[in-house]
Amino acid sequence: METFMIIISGILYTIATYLILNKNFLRIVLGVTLFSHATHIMLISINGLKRGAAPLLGENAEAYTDPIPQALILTSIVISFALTALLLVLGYRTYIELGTDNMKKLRGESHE
Amino acid sequence: MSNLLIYPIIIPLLAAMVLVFFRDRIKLQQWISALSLLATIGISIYIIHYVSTEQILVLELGGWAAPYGIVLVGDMLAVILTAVASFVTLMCLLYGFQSIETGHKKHFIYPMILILLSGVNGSFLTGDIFNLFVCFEVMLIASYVLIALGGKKIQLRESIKYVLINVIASTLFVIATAYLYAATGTLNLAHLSERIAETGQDGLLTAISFIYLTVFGLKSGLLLFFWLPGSYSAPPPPIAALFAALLTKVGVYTVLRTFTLLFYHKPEITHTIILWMAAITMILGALGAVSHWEIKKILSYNVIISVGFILFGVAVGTEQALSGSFFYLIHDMLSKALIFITGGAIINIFGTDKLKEFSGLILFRPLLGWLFFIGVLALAGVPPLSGFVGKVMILQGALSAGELAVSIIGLVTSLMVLYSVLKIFIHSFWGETLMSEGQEYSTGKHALLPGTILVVCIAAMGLGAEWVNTYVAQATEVMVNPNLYIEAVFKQISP
Amino acid sequence: MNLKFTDVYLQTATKILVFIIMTFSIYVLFAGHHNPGGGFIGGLITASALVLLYVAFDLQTVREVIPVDFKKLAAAGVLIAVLTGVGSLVLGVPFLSQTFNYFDLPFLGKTELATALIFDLGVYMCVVGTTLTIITSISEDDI
Amino acid sequence: MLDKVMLFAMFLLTVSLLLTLYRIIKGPTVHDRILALDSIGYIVIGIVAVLSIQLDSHAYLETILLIGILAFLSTIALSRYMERGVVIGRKRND
Amino acid sequence: MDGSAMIEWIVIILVLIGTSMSLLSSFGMLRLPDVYNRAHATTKSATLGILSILLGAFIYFLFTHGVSSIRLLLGIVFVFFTAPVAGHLIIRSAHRYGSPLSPISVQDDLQKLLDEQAIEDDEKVRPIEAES
Amino acid sequence: MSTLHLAILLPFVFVVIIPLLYKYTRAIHTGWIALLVPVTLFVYFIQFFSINKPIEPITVSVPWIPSIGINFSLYLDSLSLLFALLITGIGSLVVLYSIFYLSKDRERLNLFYAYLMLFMGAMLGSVLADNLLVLYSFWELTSVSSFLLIAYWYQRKRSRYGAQKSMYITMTGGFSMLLGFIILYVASGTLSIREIIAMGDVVSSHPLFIPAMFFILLGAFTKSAQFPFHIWLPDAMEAPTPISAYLHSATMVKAGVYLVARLTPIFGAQLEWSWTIIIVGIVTLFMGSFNALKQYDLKALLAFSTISQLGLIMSLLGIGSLALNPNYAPYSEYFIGALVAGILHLINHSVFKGSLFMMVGILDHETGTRDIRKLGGIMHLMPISFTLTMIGAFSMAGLPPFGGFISKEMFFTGVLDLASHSNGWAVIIPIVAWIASIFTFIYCMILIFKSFTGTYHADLLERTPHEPPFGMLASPAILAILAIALFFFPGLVDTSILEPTVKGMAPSAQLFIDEPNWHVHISAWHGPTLELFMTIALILIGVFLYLKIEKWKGPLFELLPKRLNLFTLYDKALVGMEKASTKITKTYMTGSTTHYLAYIFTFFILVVLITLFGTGSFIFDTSQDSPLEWYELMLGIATVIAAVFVLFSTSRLLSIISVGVIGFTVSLFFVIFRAPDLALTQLVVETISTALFLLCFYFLPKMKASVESIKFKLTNAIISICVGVTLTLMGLTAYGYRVFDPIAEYFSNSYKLAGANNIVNSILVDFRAFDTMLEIVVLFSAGVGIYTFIKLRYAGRNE
Amino acid sequence: MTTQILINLLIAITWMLLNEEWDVVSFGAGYFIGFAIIASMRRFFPVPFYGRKMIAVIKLFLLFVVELFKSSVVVLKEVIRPTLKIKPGIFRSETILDSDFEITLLVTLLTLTPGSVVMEIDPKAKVMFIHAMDVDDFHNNIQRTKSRFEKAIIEVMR
Ligand code: NA
Ligand code: NA
Repeated sequence: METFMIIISGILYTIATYLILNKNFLRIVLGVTLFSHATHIMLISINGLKRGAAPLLGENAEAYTDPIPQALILTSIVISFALTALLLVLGYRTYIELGTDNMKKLRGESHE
Repeated sequence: MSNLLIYPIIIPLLAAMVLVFFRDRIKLQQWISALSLLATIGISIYIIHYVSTEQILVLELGGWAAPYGIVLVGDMLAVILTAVASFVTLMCLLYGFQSIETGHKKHFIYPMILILLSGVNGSFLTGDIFNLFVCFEVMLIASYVLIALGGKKIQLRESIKYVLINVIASTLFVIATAYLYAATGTLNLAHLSERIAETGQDGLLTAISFIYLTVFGLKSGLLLFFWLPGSYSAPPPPIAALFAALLTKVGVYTVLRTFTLLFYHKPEITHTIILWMAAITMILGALGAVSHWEIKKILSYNVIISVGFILFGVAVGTEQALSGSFFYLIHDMLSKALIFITGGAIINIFGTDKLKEFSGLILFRPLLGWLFFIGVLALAGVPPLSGFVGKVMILQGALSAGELAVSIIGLVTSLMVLYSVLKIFIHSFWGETLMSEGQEYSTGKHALLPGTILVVCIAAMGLGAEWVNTYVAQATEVMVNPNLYIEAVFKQISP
Repeated sequence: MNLKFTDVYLQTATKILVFIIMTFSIYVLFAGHHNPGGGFIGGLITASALVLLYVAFDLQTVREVIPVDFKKLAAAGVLIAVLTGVGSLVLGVPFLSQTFNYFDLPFLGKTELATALIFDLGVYMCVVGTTLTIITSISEDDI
Repeated sequence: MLDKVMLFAMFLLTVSLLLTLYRIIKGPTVHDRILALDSIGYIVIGIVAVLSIQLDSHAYLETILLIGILAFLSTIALSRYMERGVVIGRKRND
Repeated sequence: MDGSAMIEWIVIILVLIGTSMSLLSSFGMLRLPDVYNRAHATTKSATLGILSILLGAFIYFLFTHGVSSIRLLLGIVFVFFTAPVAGHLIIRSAHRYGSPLSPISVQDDLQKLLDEQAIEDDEKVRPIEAES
Repeated sequence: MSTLHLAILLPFVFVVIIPLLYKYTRAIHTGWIALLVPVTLFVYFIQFFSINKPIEPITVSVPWIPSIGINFSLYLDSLSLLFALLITGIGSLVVLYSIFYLSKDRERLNLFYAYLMLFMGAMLGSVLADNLLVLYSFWELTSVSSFLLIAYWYQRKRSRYGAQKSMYITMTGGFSMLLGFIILYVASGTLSIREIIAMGDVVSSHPLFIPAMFFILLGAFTKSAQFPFHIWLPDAMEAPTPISAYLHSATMVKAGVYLVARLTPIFGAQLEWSWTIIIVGIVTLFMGSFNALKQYDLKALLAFSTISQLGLIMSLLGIGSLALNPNYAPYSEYFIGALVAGILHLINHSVFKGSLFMMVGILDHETGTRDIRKLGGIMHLMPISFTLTMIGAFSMAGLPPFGGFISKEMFFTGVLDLASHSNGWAVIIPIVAWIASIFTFIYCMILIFKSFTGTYHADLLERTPHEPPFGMLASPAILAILAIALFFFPGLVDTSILEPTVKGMAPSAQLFIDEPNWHVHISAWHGPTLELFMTIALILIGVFLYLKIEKWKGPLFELLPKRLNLFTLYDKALVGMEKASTKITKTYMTGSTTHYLAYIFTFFILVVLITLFGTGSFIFDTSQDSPLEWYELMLGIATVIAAVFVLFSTSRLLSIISVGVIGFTVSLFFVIFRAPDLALTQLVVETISTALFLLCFYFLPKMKASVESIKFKLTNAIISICVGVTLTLMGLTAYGYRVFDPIAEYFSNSYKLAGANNIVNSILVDFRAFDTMLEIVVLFSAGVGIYTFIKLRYAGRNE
Repeated sequence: MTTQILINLLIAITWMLLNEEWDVVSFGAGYFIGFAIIASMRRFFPVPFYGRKMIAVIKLFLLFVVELFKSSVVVLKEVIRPTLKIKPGIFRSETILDSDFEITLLVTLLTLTPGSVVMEIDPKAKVMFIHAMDVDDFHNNIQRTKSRFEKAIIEVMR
């Protein structure tokens, strides 16, 4: 399953990158969200899946899956959330002030 | 004793949180933030003293020993940078007391500045790669807020790019850490160093190091600096000064740290790439600096050039060159603060940063003029200011290693630095005085105190370079001998 | 005949549901040490409950019912979390050292009390405060 | 036996999920999609419940209630958005 | 048949009923002509299908692990209460938004009323032009 | 700290004192205070001078940055003493002169004298330093202080222009020189000039030795205004005249000469060194004298003459350095002679050029113009001035009985010797030198006679000229006397200065090995030599050409191509550099995030993929995979389908919902992966994110089907696929790479260690609580940030 | 009535304290005992015994379950049938209930019952609009079901 999941996350990366390279702000932010989803899947997959019970000692299993990736992903999820929220509101404000969400139009007078 | 290390991180943090409760009491906010910074500086200096006379400080957070918990490691490199960062923040803050608008002050600008510093200090001190990511995020999120604060069109336009690019960089950081953990099974820098050394840093690890290089290159402006000029021109001058002095330097520090502590086994691949990245960075930065006629843009490109120069020393990687890079890094933090603060004051005074629209300021702001001029000289590396010593040290290292071509690039770009910054001096301070005192948008006098202090520091650092070098040498010692770091973390006393 | 359709169904149901969700969130907060959960999730669930209120009612009504400055709540959360660490400084142990012990309490029996819970409470407050700051700020914006 | 039935149940639920997903993609109206999304929430609850039985772990039971909460929240947020133009409204003077 | 096997059977039956219900309502989602009719299908899949599965899970954990999962019980209650609210809100919103009834519909008293009655503007705000 | 150190420090002390005292001493001319410095120093340095015997070299050192080899070490020998005397001596005269030249009421004298003291100190430091980097430090300081001096009248555009030009060009040289010095340090391990000299071959065998030599020469040439770097000097004439007199006679421009002289023992044996200097010197000589003819501004004329004279000195030093070359050992005597001539002419030039600048300043002061077309016929109004000017000009023209005559004769000797003892083509050098001397003669005549004789145009002058006050004449008069004295008593300097200097410059010359007791002997009369005939011919032709000048000058300069003008070339180069920089910068700094991200991704893909495959590290190993259930497979496919849907959807709502669906499937995966905490968190976060998307969504415009070009899409597609592939391959490799056990085992004791059954939670709140602490700071900051973004708006919306 | 429930809870907790057992079973036992005590002493309270309401609630619940199954069969038959023969529509219906809570309960039950979803409510005019899957079903069954629910709810609430 690990290999499968790594490939899934690779596909997500591809799609996310394509979205990120878009001109439309919303697509970009969606791409960023997908990018971090892919990262979380990658992080947990390459460190071995289902190698034991959930890391809850009450489960009385012989082995537990590695809790470290889970802890890292948790932190990362929360941070991604904070960043996505900030980015979204920034895009929203930009749209209101500058009237566009097209990154092409946000170039500024390149090289003033 | 080791708890000392936490103070540079939590003093600003606690102060920031307290400030949230005093939103409308600006004077009180200023007092609290200045005092907390003073305390941070004081403690940092004490830590430097301790580390220099005793040993590398290691704090096992939560009492969990490495590699299981997170450790803070205060080697000379980290603790000096902590002190300088706190000091520079104080300078920018002093400058900002008058020049920042009341609206900003009521909208959490001080807490954000303090949080930024907390993240910066955390990044310097942490001994854990994932914690480094988190510290980065603390620093970055504060910078996102600061850069967009005020919501001017240019700010929004630039900050959206800044945030976007950095968010992607942050994700890459997580990816790299994912791979690294999968490959080594640990997150602790010292432990990583040991394990990487055990494998001799094979291909996968080198490839991972390049993901880190991409991330840190982005943060520091090494080659991947495209976001920087726009972003640094957007926020109000005190914030721009803070960014210029601190943010990219954290990126530089991480390159320095990771490529001396973790990925130092294949310099023929990694360091060669860094070398040419540095060279291209210097060239492109210099071209950018020369091509502009706005103070903010010129100064922003100067940030890039110096990053290239510092990392040139890192790429050379010899003890001499590393010392030089570290020396230059400190110099650059101080002088960038100086030039951005004084340059910011010019912008404050004229209300614009377009060089062609003003002149003759020296008639009623002579001190500002001279402070800026000294800043110019410091940037260009004119002796006996600190930039000169750093430059010489890097060049000594580089030429000993036979890197003539990039050394020449380094010097040619310092000329272009001179050209670009001198242009600012000449166009703003010299020429016919078109404006009389009292007509300015702002007096610009708030830059004088921090400017003077910084000039004194820069001069003292150049003239007293030998004294500074005793500390720099201690920092370099750890860089060239990672075992010192590892032993400190794992408490093995070396024979 | 003029009819006026209202949200009576949604709002009455919400009043009941919010209590269920709040209870659940507090449970998740404190159960986090041994079961899935903790400050983050607990905080987010509480935030969801409050968002539910906002959606079902409106900004002003909820603000009258819950007159909390969420920014300060978030700051207080961070302060609490950091201060649990500062406690260790006072005791001379490494920063953020957590400790735990078991007590026999009436009604609850053998109960574990851990400083980590206080830390988690800080996390919880920060999460609630932040999430609602974000959501209310955006909702209050008039273009 | 239990294990196999759970796998079968999982199969049925996944088919339901895909059918509902089709509705999300097909639409045709926004409300159809909201409805399908709501449905997906319930199916996922079912999947988690079946999975818990299969994994013989009660570690995921919190998830069930949580999905319920969130699916509900999303649904009413979306519906309100569609009918009022904003998710969180202001007091109306009536 | 001993106790635990019986419990197992009860669980199996409950789960199978639930999943079948769920599948059937998904078919409903597919087949029924408009959003109003489909709403019938979902509210039912939630109540009958999911409640049945959850009940199965509750019984499973109660008897095989001795865990009376209040969380699961709460979940059942919650789903029970929210499903109708959600269904109600979605089609109310659909109607307010102006989603047409399918042609096979025979009657729309509400629309008749609305046509007769002047409705305040703010009830009719169209946030966006119909999409897709 | 020695007296020598204090001597250098003194001017710097006055840099601070003068502005501080300025307020309180407005009653007297600040120049009088400043005058204390050069006079004191001159008195101090003259004590080392004795006519009969050479000075005992003095070495003193104070550590500065010993860790990188920089010590504040000073070395006083005859060469540095000569320069010290020139700096302080002519410095005294210039300050004296300036007291009368500059009005204390109109000028900001505090700045003027502070800059001047700064410059003087820097100059002294440069010539006394033994440590290369200390020398460099002072060297740069001369550039900086001359920049300030030239731009003294900063309101004037020409002043700023001239100051910048001199700064850029001399700094370019300076940086190049720095590089050379550091190479010397790398090669020798020391920065002490004397120690490097003592090392000999160790240094010269370093592979970068020759490059270092050229780097250093570039420094010397730029400073000494050698072709083609001379172009800064004429524009530097924008400085107040006392400054020009000082900088361009005795000090600044001589620094390059000093450097060449000082480093000759290190590099002199290299032919590259000698010939570079000779050729550059001769070209400079010729070009300078030729261009001087064209000038109407007296100061400009003097500027070109300075260039030309410096070329002459340089070429002599170059010829002289051949004495060190083993191939030329048999002729070393002749080349030593050239060295002597070079040093002697250096002295002469300082004397006559100093006086001439001051005289031009007087003319300017008295008549209000320096344009020779406006001047003329004022000889009888200003007879003393005329006499003093004539002495200076004749000395420069190389006429007896003035010092210039001797050194010019010796110069002819030098070039003739060179021609006869080296390659055949070198014969061209004396010819060029001779022609240049004719030009020199002509411009000297122009200088005197066009301004003092001929018709007097009262209408063109602002005021009626008369002799200046005595104080103003004193300094040029003293120099004029010296110019005569140097003809009659050359012995003043031969034993004391010239001899030890040339011995120091060419210690290994065959001549000194053969004749340890060799002495310099200079006399005004050599008998009827070829040189003398050259001079006579020169005068005859010169007089003839001078008389006919109006006839040939115009047509001659018409002939020359205008485009090759180095001055316009400089301007165009600067403009071109800005334009080219702008163009290059514009090509990639487009302001487009898409572009920037594309660059970043491309870089990332390249370095990572090349490393992964270049080192052959790719691993594909599925042996450790856990089984893949079909429902997991379907879930994965559902995820991908939803993601692909986002890619093609043009509806914002649908895109958002699809991403939400992906978020939920990810949560389900977390359930499958035994990560309940993650599943819970992901679920809520996903929902709230989706809610936020919707909250902000209303205001965003409709998404248009993308109208981008195929090329744009294709590029993006390729980059995206590469990113995906790179990360997948890295993932597979990292997954298949099993060398170390993770540290995870430790945490299964979390109940004992942290009293927690939930390991993930115990990591979050205990083992890695610091992460969590900072993480909530991030969250908090984001919340506050969003609040401020919405609440704090720029007051002037319509910027 | 609230007092009765509180006392009942108190008795349950006391029971647990006495037994030093802290689980659901012990609580259930305690609650049952309390229920019995309160039932036996119901005349001391000024309001009727809350057990009656309990019975009403159970009755309502049973009614709901029965209706749920009856109408489920109807709807599912429609869904499975090869060709759709439904005649849906939105119908006006009036209610006799008036408090918010009562209406909420009614709407919940009606909506949960297959075949009908409540769309709009005007509590003041006591009018609601119901979407039904089949017009005949609405007139034949749903209206009747609604009246039954209304009666059961009034029994519970008042
Ligand atoms: Na992330
Ligand atoms: Na200007």
